[in-house]
Amino acid sequence: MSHFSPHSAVAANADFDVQEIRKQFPVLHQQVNNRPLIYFDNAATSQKPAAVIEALHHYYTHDNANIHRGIHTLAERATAAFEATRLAVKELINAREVEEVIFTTGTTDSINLVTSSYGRSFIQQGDEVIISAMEHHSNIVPWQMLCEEKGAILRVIPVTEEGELQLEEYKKMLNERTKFVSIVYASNSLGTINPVEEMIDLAHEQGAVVLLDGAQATAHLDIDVQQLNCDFYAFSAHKMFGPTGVGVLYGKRRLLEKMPPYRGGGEMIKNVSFEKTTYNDIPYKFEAGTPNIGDTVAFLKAIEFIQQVGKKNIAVHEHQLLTYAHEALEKVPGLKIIGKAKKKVSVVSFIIEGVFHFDIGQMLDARGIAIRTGHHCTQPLMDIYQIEGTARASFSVYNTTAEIDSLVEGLQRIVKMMK
Amino acid sequence: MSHFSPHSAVAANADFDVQEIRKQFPVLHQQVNNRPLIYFDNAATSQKPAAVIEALHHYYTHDNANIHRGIHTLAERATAAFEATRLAVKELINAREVEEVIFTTGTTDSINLVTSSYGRSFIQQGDEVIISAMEHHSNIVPWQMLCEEKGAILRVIPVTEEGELQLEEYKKMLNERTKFVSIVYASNSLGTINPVEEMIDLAHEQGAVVLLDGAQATAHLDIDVQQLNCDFYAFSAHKMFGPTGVGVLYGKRRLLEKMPPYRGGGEMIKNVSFEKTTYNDIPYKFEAGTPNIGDTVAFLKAIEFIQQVGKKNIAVHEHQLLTYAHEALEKVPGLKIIGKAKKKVSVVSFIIEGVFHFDIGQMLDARGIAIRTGHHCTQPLMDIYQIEGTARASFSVYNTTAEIDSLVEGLQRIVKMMK
Amino acid sequence: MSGTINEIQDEIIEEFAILEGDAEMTNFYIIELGQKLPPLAEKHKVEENTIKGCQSKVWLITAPEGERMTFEADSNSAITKGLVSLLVRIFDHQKASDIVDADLYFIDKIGMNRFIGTQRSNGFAAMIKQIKLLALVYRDSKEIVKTNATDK
Amino acid sequence: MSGTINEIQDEIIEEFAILEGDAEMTNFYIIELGQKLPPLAEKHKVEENTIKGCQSKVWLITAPEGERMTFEADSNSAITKGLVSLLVRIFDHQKASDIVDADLYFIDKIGMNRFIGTQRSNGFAAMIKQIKLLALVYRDSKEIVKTNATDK
Ligand SMILES: Cc1ncc(COP(=O)(O)O)c(C=O)c1O
Ligand SMILES: Cc1ncc(COP(=O)(O)O)c(C=O)c1O
Repeated sequence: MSHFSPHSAVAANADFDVQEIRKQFPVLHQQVNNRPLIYFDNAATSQKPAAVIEALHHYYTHDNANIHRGIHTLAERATAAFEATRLAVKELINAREVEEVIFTTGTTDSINLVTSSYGRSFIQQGDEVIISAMEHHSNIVPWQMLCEEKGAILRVIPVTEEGELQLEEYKKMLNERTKFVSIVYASNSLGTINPVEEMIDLAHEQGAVVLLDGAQATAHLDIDVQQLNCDFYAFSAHKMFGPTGVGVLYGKRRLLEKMPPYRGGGEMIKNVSFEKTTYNDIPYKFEAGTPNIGDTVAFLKAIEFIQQVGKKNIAVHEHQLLTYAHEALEKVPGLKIIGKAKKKVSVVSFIIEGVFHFDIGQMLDARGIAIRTGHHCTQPLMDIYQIEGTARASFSVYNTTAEIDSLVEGLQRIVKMMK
Repeated sequence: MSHFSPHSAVAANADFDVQEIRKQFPVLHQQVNNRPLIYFDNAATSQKPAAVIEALHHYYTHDNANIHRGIHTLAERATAAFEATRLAVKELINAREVEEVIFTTGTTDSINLVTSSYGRSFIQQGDEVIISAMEHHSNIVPWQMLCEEKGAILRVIPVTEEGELQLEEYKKMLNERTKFVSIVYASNSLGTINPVEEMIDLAHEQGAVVLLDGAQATAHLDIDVQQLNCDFYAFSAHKMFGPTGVGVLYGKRRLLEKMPPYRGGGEMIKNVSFEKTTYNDIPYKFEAGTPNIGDTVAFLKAIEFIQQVGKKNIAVHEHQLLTYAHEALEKVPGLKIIGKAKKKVSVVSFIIEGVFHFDIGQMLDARGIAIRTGHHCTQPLMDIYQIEGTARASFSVYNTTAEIDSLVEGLQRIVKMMK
Repeated sequence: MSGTINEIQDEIIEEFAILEGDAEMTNFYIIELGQKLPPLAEKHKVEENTIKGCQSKVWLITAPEGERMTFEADSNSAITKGLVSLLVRIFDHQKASDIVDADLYFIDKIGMNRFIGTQRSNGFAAMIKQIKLLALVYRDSKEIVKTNATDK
Repeated sequence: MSGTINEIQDEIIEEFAILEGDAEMTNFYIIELGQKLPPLAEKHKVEENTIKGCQSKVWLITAPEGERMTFEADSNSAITKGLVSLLVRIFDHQKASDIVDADLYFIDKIGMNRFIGTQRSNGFAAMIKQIKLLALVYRDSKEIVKTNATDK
């Protein structure tokens, strides 16, 4: 279970020191508009610990080489480092086999791999695909493109006013034509943690294949793909303390093996001739061309960072921030929190009556506070709430309640100013 | 013209100091197997100047944020830095407009973008696509996949014994069914610089669209896409002193605008709703999801490095290395150079009678010399020469003739040992 | 009307100088300026009066006044309203030809882009473009009238 | 036959120790070992005698010798030939059951992977696997024979 009771929270938090954590993040120690930076845009991208930055530096000053086919020492080192990250990912998400871990360029790329390769091969006219109304565009548009091409039908699980999926509707939607269910594990706009285990079981009963969009989940929750029993799991390194340009698609071997390749090129082949080209084994079949070696190597340090701090400590600290923020924000006159699911990751979206969301962002930036404003790539969700966008503060392990106080103070000034 | 006569060579080389250049590449200053590293695997990936490595470091310690939709200061800085690289690329290759520069993850990805988006939309059953026998797998397999899907015909320009394209055969192949010509500008296995201007004109006469695979050309030749008049131009940052994980697809606006998107997700949309999704303008239409921000920002320093050294100085120095290597290597008993085109980039492939290519690589590595051995992702070309692979030394601006002497010495020892 | 385009620009530059580049004060000041701008009647807040290319909604209407033009504007964003209020202040009651030729140096002088960011700067540029376009059309239509008058 | 599997391994470890971890000398020594291995007759260099998973071509043939087995091998790569010659040296004329149970500690002891790299190490592992597989099949077939013998 990914949810922590207040009791275990206290226990796990004893050895956790947020100030020590902050020291590991060089970017935090700067002034923005003459005030200390407060970075609350973690759902967009997290900051990187020094170990990750140093790993990049070390890679390019010591080991840089193209991988897999090289015989020389640098190529050996680079290959070993690259594959070490694959192993670490396998362990982080508890995949059964290391070959089930495919490196992509991000969650978006991972989902497109599935729609292009699995989708175009196994989803036919009249088949149904289920997503939800709280999906990120990256888990909407690829399915729209696929369904349009194939004449398949895209069905959308509605959300409640609190920002939870309407499970009864989902159950009604599922039928023997349901071939795929693609669902966000934790919503980037609302923070909602969806009851994915139950949803996966229900989908499997109908023989449907399930992908989880883990972009917002992987840095915050304990992920066990075997326990979840999802068929695919997609996420981005840059949202979990790693560099930009690296993502992962986990897939069950059985599915990956029967899927055609995604992109063609170097690495993904066994033999090329103009008469007959044969493809490589997984995971390489899906990794055409020179991969993002440097960043993948450095990503290992992000995973190690998470493991060192401990998933539990992270979850507890972020849960405290979330609870604190919810309470504090509700005191701001005219402020309304969008997304009040019972289980949430540390994301708070809100609107303030009569204040344009973009203005909130700009005025907070003037106080050194970085939040995100807009539709957060979830326009259909905004349409449901009949709003154009929200202001969103999303917290990470290095944020503090004092920073939340500053946020609230800033918002209070804005509200006063706007009257 | 990309070829330099010996005369201009001397003139341009006056202010060029290879030792000064070497100082900028930290990776070179290390021992491998107790000897100074000699890095001759530049065609696989180049090393990175300190400025690029520092730029990565600076980005992640000061500016890291997700781009384009952010309002806060870090997002502003990251966006500006990211787009500054786009502008620099535009200038480097002399594109007409900055919107014609699309960021991808590498040459392989760029070519797949074209086959997936342009190819799947505009190439039909019975249409013909021309590539050459010296293409990299990345410019073969995507076309094979496309032609198989569409029932189109893939035609292959043969090469001569010297490693040049048989232009007469190319001319005979061109006809009104030719819809696409996709050709490597400079071969990674042979070094051959192909007469692409003439080939492009011939293709255009038949109304065909032309892509140039510039993976091996962009760091070494003066690139002017308007003068070349190619329709697409693909290359990778990592082969031109930039980080791994970044590539470019240049395309003419007219073509890019009529192409459907490649991947679906964030960034590439204008509006998303379950009823109707509209796509963004170029280049964003083709850049779904969070891009590789950090590496793209650092890539700017690689372009600046090239500009500071000067394309002409680079070409002259590398040409000297190439000439020197050709002469020196031919003295090694039993050594045969594969690829003796009149115009070459600084790549020398060779085989030694009775010595397995892989053994050459391993024994040179024991002397700290990094070369690549194998088929270099050009298996069909190896088949033509009826070899399994070659040993390949590829030179960059930081290599020296003294290093080539060491290579030759190493090879001579191997030959002696093997007798 | 309180002066030429450049006189008003200079006024604005002076006013902003007092804020000493403080981001928050500058934002608040821009909002205050917007609050002083009379709101647009609801009937004018329609698609055809919208300026494309802004994050927020901006409506702008214009009316002729001999050689001169009047402007009214509004926005659903307080900051954008402040920004467009600066343009109304500068261009309202000016000659169409002066508007067309105007060089808006105040933007760089007060370092506007630094306070409002790229997206808003693009929006601001779109507003200026729209005003200049309206002025160009108006000026040219006037010139045609003039030319016609001479013809007779 | 010059000893048990472990005695030969210990010999090899001693020989390599003299090379003091010098990469070049080690490579040359491996090649020399290969040069001493008698070449395989051309007729044996066929697909079915090939070991899968190596960069270069490696052919291996085996023959029974009572409870023991003999091995011959060759390669188109001088280094690979040297590597496989080590295995021939260790396993030739050994009992099938000893081959199956053998723990090849010499590989780690001499730091083989460091000299030959991952790709070759994988190839080397493939050779060992193939030899052990052959030995397993042979041992089990012997056991069946034995069992059958007892049955009678
Ligand atoms: C000629 C050529 N084309 C394409 C590629 C593929 O480039 P990348 O692996 O960066 O996608 C290469 C790289 O080896 C190349 O040399
Ligand atoms: C829930 C969710 N899915 C998918 C994505 C897309 O991730 P990326 O942009 O790294 O491809 C995001 C990132 O914003 C997200 O929050």
